[in-house]
Amino acid sequence: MKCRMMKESFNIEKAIRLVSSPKTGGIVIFLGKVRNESHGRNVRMLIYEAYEEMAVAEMERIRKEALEKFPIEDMVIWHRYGELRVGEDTILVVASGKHRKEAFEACKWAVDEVKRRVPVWKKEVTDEGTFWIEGERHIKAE
Amino acid sequence: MKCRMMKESFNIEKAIRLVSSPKTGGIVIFLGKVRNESHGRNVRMLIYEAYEEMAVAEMERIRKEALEKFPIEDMVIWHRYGELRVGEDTILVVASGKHRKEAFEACKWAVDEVKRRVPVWKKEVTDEGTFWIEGERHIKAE
Amino acid sequence: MRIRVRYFARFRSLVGTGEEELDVPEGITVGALLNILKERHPELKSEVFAQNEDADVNVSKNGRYVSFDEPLSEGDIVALFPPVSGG
Amino acid sequence: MRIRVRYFARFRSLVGTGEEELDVPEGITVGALLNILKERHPELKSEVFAQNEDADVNVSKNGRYVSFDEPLSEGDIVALFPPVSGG
Repeated sequence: MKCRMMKESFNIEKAIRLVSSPKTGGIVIFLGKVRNESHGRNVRMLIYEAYEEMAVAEMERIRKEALEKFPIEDMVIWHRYGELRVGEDTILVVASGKHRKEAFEACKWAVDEVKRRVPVWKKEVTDEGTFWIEGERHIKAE
Repeated sequence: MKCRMMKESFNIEKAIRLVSSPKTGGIVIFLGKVRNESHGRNVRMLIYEAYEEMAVAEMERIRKEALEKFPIEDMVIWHRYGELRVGEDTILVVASGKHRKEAFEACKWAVDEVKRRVPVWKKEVTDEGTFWIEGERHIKAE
Repeated sequence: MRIRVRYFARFRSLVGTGEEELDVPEGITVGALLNILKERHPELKSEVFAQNEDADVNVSKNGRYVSFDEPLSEGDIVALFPPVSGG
Repeated sequence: MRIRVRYFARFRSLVGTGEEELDVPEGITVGALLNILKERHPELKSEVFAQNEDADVNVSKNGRYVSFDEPLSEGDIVALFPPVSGG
């Protein structure tokens, strides 16, 4: 499955195999992680909520658009949800191409699109309370 | 070891651990592979020769320059040598950062620098004979 | 006609439910539905429901983003949610 | 003084060895050494030893790229190799 929402951690080697063929010369991977700091607050954990069916459909649309827009060979887009601790993986985008240029461009573009379009929301559990992240805004959650 | 010339295949999970800290928000990875075609020729195998001591030293210089040039956290540069078949990994560059932008830029920059500076040479074994690759030139080998 | 409305993330907390069914006039648009929902859930009134950069609502129909002038049909699933923050 | 010269890739095949030791005048530059090596190994004569985009030689001293006016010292290791093609 090349586009997935999942609770379990990523098997990156498996994602690489999914996009590799004998024609592949370069693979670019973006791996997002939960970091311990956000806007000056000490982060303990992220809770990702998703509109799962739509999220998968939107990732599939992004993958399809990437394959049309860039001369790449293949792409994997995986996103995790649920409770994720500092250091855990959150998102994985893998783009394979004959050459590296297009793989870099497609990977970067797809990560941006996922962050802009895929219905997933982050709640940051910090030392100063819990905040919903909505685009650039942070809103205190009860 | 963050800069290495090696015969064995890459352990990508290990490379990721080497650059990860609780501050890490994004990791960008470039993985090069032997592909089955080069300038219209059907490639059977690549033979990489290296000036090993200098190659490692040059990779260390590239890593140090990347850490100065980009606000990234860490970088791994590994390169394989010896006989590599179609589909096998050749080069791995991993850049970690708080944010993805700098990780993408640093990874791309470092791959370009490795290809320009690190003393490693590729001999392509194709259906039409064996060729030394020197920058953009292909020279038939005996 | 009958449609389903789903709420996600902070909107789900605000409204107090993740899903409800509603009877709405035949051929109603997404924009008109939003007005009905604001009446039904006063806690949504302070949210900026607009189609511009300042908007803090996204609307999808059957799993696809739609604009406010999108007409609805029997059985459609409409979802309301804040700007996304995946990745 | 005595120095070591190493050859890599196609240059190693051309010269027929990967390494040799040479007695050279005290304080000789890399450029002067290259002329000596061209005399010693006529098979290198058709190679363009220059410091520009068309050059097909790289020179390192003790594992670092150097220019043709770099002076050499006793025990230095000079390597000659074609444009690289890693990655």
